[in-house]
Amino acid sequence: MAEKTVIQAIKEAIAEEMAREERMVLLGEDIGKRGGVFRVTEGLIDKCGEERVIDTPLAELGIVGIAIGLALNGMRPMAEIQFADFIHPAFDQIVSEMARMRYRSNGTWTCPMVIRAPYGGGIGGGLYHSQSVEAFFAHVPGLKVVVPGTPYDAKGLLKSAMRDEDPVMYFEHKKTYRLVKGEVPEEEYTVPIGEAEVKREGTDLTVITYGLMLHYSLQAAEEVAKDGISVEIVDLRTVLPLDKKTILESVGKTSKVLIVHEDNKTGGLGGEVAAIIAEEAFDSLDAPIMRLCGPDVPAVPFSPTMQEAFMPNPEKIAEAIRKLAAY
Amino acid sequence: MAEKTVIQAIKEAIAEEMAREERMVLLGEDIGKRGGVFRVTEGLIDKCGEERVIDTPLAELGIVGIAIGLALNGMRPMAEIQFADFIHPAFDQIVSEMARMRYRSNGTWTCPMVIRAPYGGGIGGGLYHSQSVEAFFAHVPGLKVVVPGTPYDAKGLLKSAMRDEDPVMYFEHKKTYRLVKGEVPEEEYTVPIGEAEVKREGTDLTVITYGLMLHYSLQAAEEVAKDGISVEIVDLRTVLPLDKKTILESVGKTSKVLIVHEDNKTGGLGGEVAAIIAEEAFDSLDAPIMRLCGPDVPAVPFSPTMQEAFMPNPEKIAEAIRKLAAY
Amino acid sequence: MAKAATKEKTEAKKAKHETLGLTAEDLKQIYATMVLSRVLDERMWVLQRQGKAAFHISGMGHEALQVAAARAMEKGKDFLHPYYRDMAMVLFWGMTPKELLLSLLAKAGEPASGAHQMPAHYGHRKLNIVSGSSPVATQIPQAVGIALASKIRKEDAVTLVAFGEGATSKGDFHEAANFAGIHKLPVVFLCENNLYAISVHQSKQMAIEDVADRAPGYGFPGVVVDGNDVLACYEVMRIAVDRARKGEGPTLVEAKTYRIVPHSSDDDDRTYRSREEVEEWKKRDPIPRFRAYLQEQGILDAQGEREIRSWAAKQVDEATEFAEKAPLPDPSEAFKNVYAEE
Amino acid sequence: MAKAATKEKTEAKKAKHETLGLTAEDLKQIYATMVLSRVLDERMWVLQRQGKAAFHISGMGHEALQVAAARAMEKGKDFLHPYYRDMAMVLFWGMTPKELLLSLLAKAGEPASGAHQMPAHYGHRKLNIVSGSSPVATQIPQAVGIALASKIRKEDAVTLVAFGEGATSKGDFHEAANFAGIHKLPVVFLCENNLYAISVHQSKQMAIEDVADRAPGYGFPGVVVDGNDVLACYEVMRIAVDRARKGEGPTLVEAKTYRIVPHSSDDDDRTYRSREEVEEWKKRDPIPRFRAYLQEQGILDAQGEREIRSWAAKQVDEATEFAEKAPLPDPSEAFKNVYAEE
Ligand SMILES: Cc1ncc(C[n+]2csc(CCOP(=O)(O)OP(=O)(O)O)c2C)c(N)n1
Ligand SMILES: Cc1ncc(C[n+]2csc(CCOP(=O)(O)OP(=O)(O)O)c2C)c(N)n1
Ligand SMILES: [Mg+2]
Ligand SMILES: [Mg+2]
Repeated sequence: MAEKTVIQAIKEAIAEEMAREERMVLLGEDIGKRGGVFRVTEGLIDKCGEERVIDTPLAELGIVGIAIGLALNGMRPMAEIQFADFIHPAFDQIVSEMARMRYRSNGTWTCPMVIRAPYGGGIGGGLYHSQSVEAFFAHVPGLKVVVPGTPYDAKGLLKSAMRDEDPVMYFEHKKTYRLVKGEVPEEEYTVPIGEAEVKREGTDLTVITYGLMLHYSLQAAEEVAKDGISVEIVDLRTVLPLDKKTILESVGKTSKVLIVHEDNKTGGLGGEVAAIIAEEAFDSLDAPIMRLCGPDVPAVPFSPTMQEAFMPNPEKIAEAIRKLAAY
Repeated sequence: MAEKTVIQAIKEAIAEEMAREERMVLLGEDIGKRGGVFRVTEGLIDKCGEERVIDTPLAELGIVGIAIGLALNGMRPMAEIQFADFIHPAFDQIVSEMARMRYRSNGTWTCPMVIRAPYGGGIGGGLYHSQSVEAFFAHVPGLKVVVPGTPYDAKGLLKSAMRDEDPVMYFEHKKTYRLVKGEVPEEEYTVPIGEAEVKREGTDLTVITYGLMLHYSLQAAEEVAKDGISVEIVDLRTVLPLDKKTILESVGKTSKVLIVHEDNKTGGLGGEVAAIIAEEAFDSLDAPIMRLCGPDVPAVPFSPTMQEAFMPNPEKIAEAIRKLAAY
Repeated sequence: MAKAATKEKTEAKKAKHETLGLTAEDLKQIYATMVLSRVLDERMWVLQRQGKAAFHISGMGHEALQVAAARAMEKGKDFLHPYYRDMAMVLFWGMTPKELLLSLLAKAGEPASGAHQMPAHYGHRKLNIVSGSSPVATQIPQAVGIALASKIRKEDAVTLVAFGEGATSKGDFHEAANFAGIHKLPVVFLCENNLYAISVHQSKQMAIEDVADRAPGYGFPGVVVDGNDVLACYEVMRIAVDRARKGEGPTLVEAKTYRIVPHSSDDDDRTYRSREEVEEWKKRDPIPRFRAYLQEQGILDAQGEREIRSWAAKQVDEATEFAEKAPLPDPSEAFKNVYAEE
Repeated sequence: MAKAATKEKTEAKKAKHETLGLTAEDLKQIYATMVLSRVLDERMWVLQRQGKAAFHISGMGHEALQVAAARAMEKGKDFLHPYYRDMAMVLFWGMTPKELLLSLLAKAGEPASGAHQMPAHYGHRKLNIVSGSSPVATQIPQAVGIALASKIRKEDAVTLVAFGEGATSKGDFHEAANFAGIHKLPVVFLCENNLYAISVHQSKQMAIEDVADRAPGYGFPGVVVDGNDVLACYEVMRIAVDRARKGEGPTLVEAKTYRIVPHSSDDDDRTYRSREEVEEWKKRDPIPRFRAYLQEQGILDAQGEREIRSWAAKQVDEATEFAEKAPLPDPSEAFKNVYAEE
């Protein structure tokens, strides 16, 4: 096994699937010669041709609408949205069309396709290149929503997404791209959609998280371990559908929960996770369910001082853990 | 005081504000001669002229974008989206632009405006004329989101929305339009945004709800009262910002909570409400926080049998109340 | 020169339909479908007024262009992505009055959506009729994607997407047309311009006379045709479909027509258009107009007309009976088909 | 006839700028702003390469059309809704190098956004420069709304909205242009066509040569102009602004230009365009080109050029020093201005 970055893992997944599945078509802005603004599709246009790696006009609604059409007519499209912040023009095609195609046609027409988008802050992207958008889509039945945190999961989940019979939203945290390294097997594997994973075992409390915050939480857990606090960390990996079993098992074990995400607190994923626990594991709980999230301001500001103020980080997480442990 | 329907109350609010505030401009599809497909703006084009009651092309993105421009240049626009289901094409203008204008310009440019949209099912509208969309917007800092249930609140909140310095999303349940009647004072009044109201006092448990479900919950409460269960009902009225104080006070009093909404359960408002309670009123709780919501299917189906299966109703709510009371 | 003149003369002697390569049988089939659509549509209004159907949205007045368009395509190979007015179009492609009445009455087995959707949200997997939704114009980029798939696989299928002039105000139309132009995709955009988007007159929808004038901005031809003249529609559609099939790219066909009834069973069109205007357009009803042509050409006599009428009536009667008796879907259907069954 | 000929002759003797009503002083101001913008832009690249600025997006190559457009408008009365390349435009309207460098370095007091936004997201309340965002094309419908407000209040302000050719692929452009056409709004659409949307060449963005060809589809004129010819740009902008101010409706002005640097400091343009192409366009750089005209007209000599250069350098140096010393915003600023303070 080799150590790879998240972005390498994603590149490999796409390249391998493009080779394996000739129905696959990529669409997006600058994904051709430019290889994508993050170079995720570098070289693919030469390998697979202009017909399968399509540089689109600047038009996200169109990109998704056309990808839906490709899927309806037997292809396996993967649309890249250059930044998750720019997915909103396609919201209608995603919510009203892609997510409902199977349901609205009573199972006769389907949309097996993937929409990939880099998301997240902490990279100096400012208000419009930092957004977390997963909560919007985790409220849309018919979609699956994947937010991997490690290179292994990034590759395995992207492969699963591309092979899924239903539409999958795949969000990759820009800050993890080159920051996070990990083992990625040479041989073929997939990671199933809909399964969370305990990334660290612990007994005192559970942190439930995903994406970049997985890594910050792991760091915070190491930190508080010095004070004798044993933290279990559940990496959701898929935020729709949520893996209730893994969540509830961990809560059953530790009796205390901190939910950590970067997205704005109010209306974020943490609400749903907390609600599930408060409904289905109430008797196991020994403390309030706590949330540490991005604050309720419109987005991550550009200036480093304000970005710092926005972003959850290992120190803030460690502090929240200590508070919860002391409850 | 006279008995009025919800739709009458809304009509009055708009007509009165149009007379009071000459900067107000209405935009939307069919709102002119046709008076709106629900007749909410009936007669206004004759009274206020074509320049202030603008029949737009079929283009929701444009409607909201243009309304933002009006607001930026000193007007007080109110955009009507014909059905909440059709608000998604405007998602980007709402989330990226309208909601962030104040923040992104450091308070120098602002968007005092209202977007009204009829929402909700149970009216035979099928997949695309029944949707609840409030949860999407309740996750967007910079917006206020209002979902009135009674004629009194509908009028008072709409007036507040029109006078607010920030953008307000105003969702009116189609089924309440003519079904729900209530006292509406002749004299001028407003209902403040951000305040929930206890619509029924009780001691055994709290139902937190809004919109059409307020009425179904009130009916259910009457029903279970016969079995000696005393239900308190909190009508949120505003879903962003949430009125934590009223929520927590009621939970403090009853120690048991059922959250009821029509919107899909997963990722819906109930998650946020449950999370707030599980975080801030944990010690008062005597039972799991329960949710009764629309199921996790893409939308309300058209056929009456399936619509019935989708919609929460007084019977289903009464059953959930009994279950919670027995916990 | 002399030769050309002779040829022209011969052509001139030919009837319009002959120059288009249509036989008397073809015309009768076209006409019969227009009549069937109208009779079925009238029945649907009745069922709605009787309270048996919750909602009806009608194609009355649009039949000529719809059948002409469907006839210009190749069933079984090409794709249709229609909109809610396209009853005559989908009838011609093989959807049956039974299926459409099941849908009207929200009954089990309705092929478009299993009664999840409102009526007139057409769709039929086996017939290559793509599932439609209510949000206007969303089908247009999808149709472009369908055409792109055909092109990538080097198949010569053509995709026809239909929409009202109101739909052309939306970004979906623009982004789709632009992409189709760039890639010269085998798609035909059919705009059924009936002057109104519900109550909004064309003059408040666009500053131009002809939607077709937008096509040059996307690098492909736009054609205006009298949408109530079935043969004229067939002619331009044929050319558009041929162009598409040969890889020469899209065409925007704008068929000028009128809906002679309110927008839907929920509408009252008296608030926004004069009775005179409606009456004026009723005189241009495509069905009597085509009948007159058929009679003139000796293709249809009174007897033939009676036969078609009674055939249509019988089909619609039988279908009504069938659909009325059919069961509503089981409530549990509401919970299926959210995801692929594992 | 004779009279007309005489008039023509007199006009012919006039220099281009004179026929446009511009004085030598006007030209110098225009030129100075172009130079200032270029010098400031170069400084920004340096600061970015030094690691002092996180990001820079440049207007190099676009200066002529931008200053011409700004000059054609009325400061203090009209509205600008620019996009990220429009540094020369906002400079001409009164934003200062200090303000722009505060923004580049994400410092407190930056007037557009208080450093909430990336640099080049212009905005200035007092100057009627509307706050811009990153999502491409969203400003276009907003500008139309601003113009609508002016029209409703019967004010004769004009709104100028600028965007790249890439932005015209989006529905926002279409829906905005359509509405502006219907209501004949006082808005000028300025498309700065630099052939690329990041790496995507125009040929993959549209099937046509000229974006201006879309204007007829919205019922108003579209004009193509050499965007590197400042006087030509001023001329068409003047006409467009006059039309708008007189209530005759919008114009789409397409200025053909080129960015002679990568898309932004994050880009490497060698992956998608040849060095030859870039060099070719550098020869058409609008600044030397305008300088040649000024010299030819005897408006600018070597001394005058030196003065402008040193004035620009001084401004930029002082502003750099000022901005480098300025403090970063207090972290608590992140939590303000979400809603009106009660
Ligand atoms: C996005 C969206 N907005 C609004 C509506 C409501 N609506 C349904 S049909 C219609 C008018 C459509 O007009 P046009 O496209 O001209 O088609 P026509 O009905 O005239 O055939 C409107 C506004 C909708 N279905 N979708
Ligand atoms: C909606 C949206 N999609 C994608 C992007 C990323 N992006 C930023 S600029 C740009 C290209 C814009 O090209 P054009 O409009 O021609 O302007 P230019 O940069 O060439 O001046 C892209 C794709 C964005 N900012 N917004
Ligand atoms: Mg129409
Ligand atoms: Mg460009």
